[in-house]
Amino acid sequence: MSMQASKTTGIEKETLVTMYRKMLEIRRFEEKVWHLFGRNLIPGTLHLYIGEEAVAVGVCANLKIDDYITSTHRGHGHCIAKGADLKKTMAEILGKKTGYCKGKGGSMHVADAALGNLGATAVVGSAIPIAVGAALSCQLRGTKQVVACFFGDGASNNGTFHEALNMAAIWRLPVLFVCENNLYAMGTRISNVTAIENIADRASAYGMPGVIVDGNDVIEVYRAAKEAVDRARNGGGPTLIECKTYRHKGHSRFDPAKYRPPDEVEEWMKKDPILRFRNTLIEEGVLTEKQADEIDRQITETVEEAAQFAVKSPYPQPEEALEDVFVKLR
Amino acid sequence: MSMQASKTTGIEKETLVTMYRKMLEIRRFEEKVWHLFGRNLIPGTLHLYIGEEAVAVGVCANLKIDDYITSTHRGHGHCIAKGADLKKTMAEILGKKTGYCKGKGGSMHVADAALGNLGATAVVGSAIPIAVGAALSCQLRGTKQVVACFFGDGASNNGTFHEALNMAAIWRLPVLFVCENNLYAMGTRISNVTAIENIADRASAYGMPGVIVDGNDVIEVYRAAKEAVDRARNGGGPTLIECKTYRHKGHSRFDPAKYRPPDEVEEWMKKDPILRFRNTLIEEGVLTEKQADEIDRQITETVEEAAQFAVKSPYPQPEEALEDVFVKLR
Amino acid sequence: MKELTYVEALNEALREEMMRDERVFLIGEDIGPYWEGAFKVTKGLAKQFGVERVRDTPISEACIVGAAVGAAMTGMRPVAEIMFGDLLTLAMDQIANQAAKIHYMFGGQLKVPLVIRSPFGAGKSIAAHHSQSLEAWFMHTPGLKVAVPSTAYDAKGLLKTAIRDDDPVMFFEHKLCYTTKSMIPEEEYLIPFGEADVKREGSDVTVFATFWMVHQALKAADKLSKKGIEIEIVDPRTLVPLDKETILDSVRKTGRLLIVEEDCKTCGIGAEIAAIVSEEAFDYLESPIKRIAEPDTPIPFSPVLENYVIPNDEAIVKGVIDLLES
Amino acid sequence: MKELTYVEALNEALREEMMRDERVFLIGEDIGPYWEGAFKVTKGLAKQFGVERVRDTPISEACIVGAAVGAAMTGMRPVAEIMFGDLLTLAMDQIANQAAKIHYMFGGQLKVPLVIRSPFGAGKSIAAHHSQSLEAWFMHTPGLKVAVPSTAYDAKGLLKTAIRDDDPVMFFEHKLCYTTKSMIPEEEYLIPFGEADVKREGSDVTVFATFWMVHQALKAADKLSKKGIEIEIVDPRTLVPLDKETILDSVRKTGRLLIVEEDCKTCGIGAEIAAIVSEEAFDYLESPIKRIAEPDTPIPFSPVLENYVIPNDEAIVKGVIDLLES
Ligand SMILES: Cc1ncc(C[n+]2csc(CCOP(=O)(O)OP(=O)(O)O)c2C)c(N)n1
Ligand SMILES: Cc1ncc(C[n+]2csc(CCOP(=O)(O)OP(=O)(O)O)c2C)c(N)n1
Ligand SMILES: [Mg+2]
Ligand SMILES: [Mg+2]
Repeated sequence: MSMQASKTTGIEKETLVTMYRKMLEIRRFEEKVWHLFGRNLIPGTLHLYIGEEAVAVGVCANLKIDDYITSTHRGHGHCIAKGADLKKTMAEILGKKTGYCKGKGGSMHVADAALGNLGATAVVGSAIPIAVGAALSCQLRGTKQVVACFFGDGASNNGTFHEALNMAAIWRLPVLFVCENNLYAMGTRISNVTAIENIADRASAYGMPGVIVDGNDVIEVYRAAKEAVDRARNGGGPTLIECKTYRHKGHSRFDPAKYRPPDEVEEWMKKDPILRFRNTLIEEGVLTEKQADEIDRQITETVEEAAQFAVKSPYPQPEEALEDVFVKLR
Repeated sequence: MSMQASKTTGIEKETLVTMYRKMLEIRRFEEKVWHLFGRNLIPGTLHLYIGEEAVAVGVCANLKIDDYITSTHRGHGHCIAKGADLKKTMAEILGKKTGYCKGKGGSMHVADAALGNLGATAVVGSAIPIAVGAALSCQLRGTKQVVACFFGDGASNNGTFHEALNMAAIWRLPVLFVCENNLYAMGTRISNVTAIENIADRASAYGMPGVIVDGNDVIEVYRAAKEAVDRARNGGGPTLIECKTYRHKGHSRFDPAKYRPPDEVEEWMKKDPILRFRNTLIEEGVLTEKQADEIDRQITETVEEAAQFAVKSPYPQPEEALEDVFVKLR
Repeated sequence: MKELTYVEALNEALREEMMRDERVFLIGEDIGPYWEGAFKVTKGLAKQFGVERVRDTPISEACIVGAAVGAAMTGMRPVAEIMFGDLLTLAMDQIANQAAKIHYMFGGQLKVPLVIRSPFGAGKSIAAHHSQSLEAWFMHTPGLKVAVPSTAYDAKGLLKTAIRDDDPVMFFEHKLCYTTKSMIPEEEYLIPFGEADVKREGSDVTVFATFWMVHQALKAADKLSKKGIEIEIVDPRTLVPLDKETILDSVRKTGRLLIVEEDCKTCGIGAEIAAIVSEEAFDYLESPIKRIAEPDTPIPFSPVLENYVIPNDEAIVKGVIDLLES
Repeated sequence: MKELTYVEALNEALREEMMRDERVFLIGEDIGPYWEGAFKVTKGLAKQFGVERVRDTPISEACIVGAAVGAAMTGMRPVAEIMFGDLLTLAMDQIANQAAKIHYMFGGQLKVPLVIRSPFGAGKSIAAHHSQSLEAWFMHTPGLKVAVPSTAYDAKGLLKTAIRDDDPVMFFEHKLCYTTKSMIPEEEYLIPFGEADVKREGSDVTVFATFWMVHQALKAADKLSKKGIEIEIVDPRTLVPLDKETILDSVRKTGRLLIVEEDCKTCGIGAEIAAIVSEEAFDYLESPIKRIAEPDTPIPFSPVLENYVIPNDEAIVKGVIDLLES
């Protein structure tokens, strides 16, 4: 298959394998989380990233450790793609003291700030201005850092999107606006609440490049992000990248997602980003079947260890609720 | 001048004269207000509409009495264009009991609700969603009313613009978004804070028609608004109309507007919408010089009467401050 | 009579009002046929009344409220849903500057018969962005009425009143109250605004409580009763207008006031109650007024932490005993 | 020593801090070279530090604050200006859900050393959308510090402290205070947060006041003094952290408390002060606590109406006398 054969060309083998590992890490992690939720070990709610792994991974593969990301309520994938430790991520989701946020954040807010993750926000769209500010900071400090801002299709109809994209554009800030268009915001089909078909087309309202990519093809995401990151680092300003993708599960752990037509679901299941990438890697000789299986085995083990760690970790002490309101208590 | 000759074609003479009267009414009114402010008779601040008269008038000439408008801090012109009584308008601006809002609103909030003016808001951009709601109401009630929503260039960078235009578009609501692009928001050149040149181009982000007109040419405004109003009334949905215009004075009564290059000011002064329209009307034989002068004389008199009325009117009683918080005091 | 949950009671109120008055319509995110409200309050309504009157919106909180304001000003009676009270922050200009001020600012020319429904409250481990109780902000915004039903019965009666009110009403609900149940009359009833309900009579200490705290206070009352202490639980039901008289009467009777509130303490609704009582019933107070509230922290995620910050029946029992001993 | 207005003092604070620390930058509408701030607080700063560090923005309040939050989290020390306090409503999510909660929600991993400057207050006949005093909302939002300088001296010292603080600070100014003057030392000074200032000592009644009300109270004090009544004026200077001790000490001394606040009464900052004092100094109170505040109305435009709603020195004189007679 000559088309397939050209897919990975020009991307280093190591990068390809790392991306594959990360995607699988997210997938197995999320499956585990789903399972633990079923066992009542996870408080609150859950928004799984399963099916969308190519987006976070394809983007973050272009980022350095000191580049920033902002994340969302559906943030486990972003967190892991930026390099987070699975143990601390899992522990946070279980509300444990050993979690990244000492149990204060949970699933909707888990983030490793030391790796440039500026946090997962549960207010849809609210991190878009924050990403602009981080990018402004990069520009003002003159570091060549860039910012990748993840948000959903639903977020693109919030006023923050408009204000932020305009501000980033006028100041030519080093930021990628990565819209994860998974076709739904909760039960709402994005086409029912959005006046145009492609969110990327809104880029023209801000005079910035807008790109549409197959968000289930990590190579496509990677290439689009690379171009945007390069442009941003070199002072060329922001880019809006719309990744068309799909969540395999419902919006949250409680949602049976009955509002989605079965054939739509089926079709997208066939486009599973991990399966596709695995096939590509094997077809193009980057990995053998055996190597791919071995990677899966390793990751499953690591995820299992993370789960063990999280389950066994202690809860915070109740009084810790009073800490961290201010940097120093006065 | 054949180009000029064709200008008024197809517009009824009565409409043309009415528009001319309204524009002049606004101009003379504003001049009076400027003068009264100088005499310390007007509390607070003032945002004059002088120079932008063609916009409000060209749009409102297409509206019926039960159509709605929403207005801004620079709202005297909208108020008068929709048919408001000059006396009550002036009295309100002076803080008198006889004013439209019984002295509670003042310059920034003066409005005649009975004429479909849904109020002037001083929070930039905040009336755009309200206009959408009024249009939704028209649609739900199945009346064929339409809504004209006035706002400035500065407002178009606020999140409300984005949310409102999207919502109006998805529901095909009968609303005109009329952007009065006077090139500045206070001292800020719109081009310094906006990523693209024409605000009308943002219409494409909402799949609605976007039109740019010479906002100092009332005929152009009238024609564009007519098309949009017809479309809206017939279920064709919203339109974004950008009127390029200029305020002759500073942003507010206190602003010497030194941030504007003198030659820019000069050039726009030459494009004075009233002078131009007067010339057109005379050239095309709609009015004679004498008739035009007579209109001016009449209006100057009416404005003077309004001023007299306002100056002589009583202030509200202090305790009236406690009224109107709720529809019925409980 | 029939037993309904708070959610069902709200649903019934919406349904009845939509049947009664075709100007009533609902607008909000995921309230339509696909989701029927994040907490299912709008269940079946889109089916019955159509998607024109039960409108799913984009994620545009400011515009949801703004559009509802505009519709309310022009002859409709919108009920807007903001999915979580924490998200009202995105619509504060429309709520506090527009809805609340339009009637006044235009000298009574315009009115805004609008209801904004939104749930407050912690206890579901959904962390800082989904657990706040911000009633106090809205009490501090002249021009808004504020309803805070604690029971299914109150929820239904107050929501119907809210919809018929000519002023903007912030109609707050509580996530943990959603599953509580009341007996609901078959016949129609409305509960007037500004009438507190004494949820339990007693003579020793007045306990002011709203929402979930009413239920905690009722639990505490049982425990205290076994110790021979009888508390009187006053549930204001609406914070604006506030039934000061019922509160003051109770304090005049008991001589002691414990305020139990779920919001964070500083400048919360309890501060106002304490201030009113210390202004107007000072001479009847036999001991200092006491407030039990959440500490001044965001709401943490982990249940261990979250339970620590939310006042409960034990804290109320202790608070009452402290008050009686002081 | 030199005499400066409140505006000049703020300007000097910004200038000094920008010189001291290049991470400090300003962001807001019309703060740059063309307008230099709606109230001229940023006068000359764009000229001195360039438009990179004194950034004019679009009319995008949510994004101004959000961008400042993002910059603060990543090593900068932004000072955002929101032109009128009423417009903070457009940025409440960024303020209350993001800035205020980020340090907590992420378990201390991130910090937000951000200052948001914005003026409150009525008295300029600019009506309901430009005259509010919303301090109470922010006091009720854990994670925010709140500064409320009443004098030029306090303004300068507190703003410098705010900029060096590692937490988000809501730095409120008052439109009528802008033209007031203080003697300002030549040498640098900072005023620590959480230290109230007794603006005038007295033994008969404690008057709690902020902002313009401090000036009204000082006027009232002169008048009362002539009648032989000495009031003690306590200006908290920061509402969060709040110097409860100075307030309580004063009340313990005088036995009487008059709270004077410019915001509307219900759930205002005075409610919290009243609640604290009635909880913690109950036994020292010789008469009920009294609040003088704006009534629960929006701010009207006409000066006749506006003057009626804003508390003034006369009202304070009367309030003090009433208290002493009760
Ligand atoms: C501002 C805001 N509005 C509503 C919600 C409730 N809510 C949580 S997730 C969600 C859907 C978000 O959709 P999208 O942005 O497409 O992200 P996705 O969940 O599809 O990844 C909604 C409406 C919220 N958290 N914040
Ligand atoms: C949301 C908001 N931000 C800022 C202000 C302060 N302000 C009043 S008018 C104005 C400029 C508005 O510019 P534009 O929308 O272009 O209208 P114009 O004054 O030019 O008619 C500003 C910034 C405000 N009133 N509301
Ligand atoms: Mg989505
Ligand atoms: Mg303008």
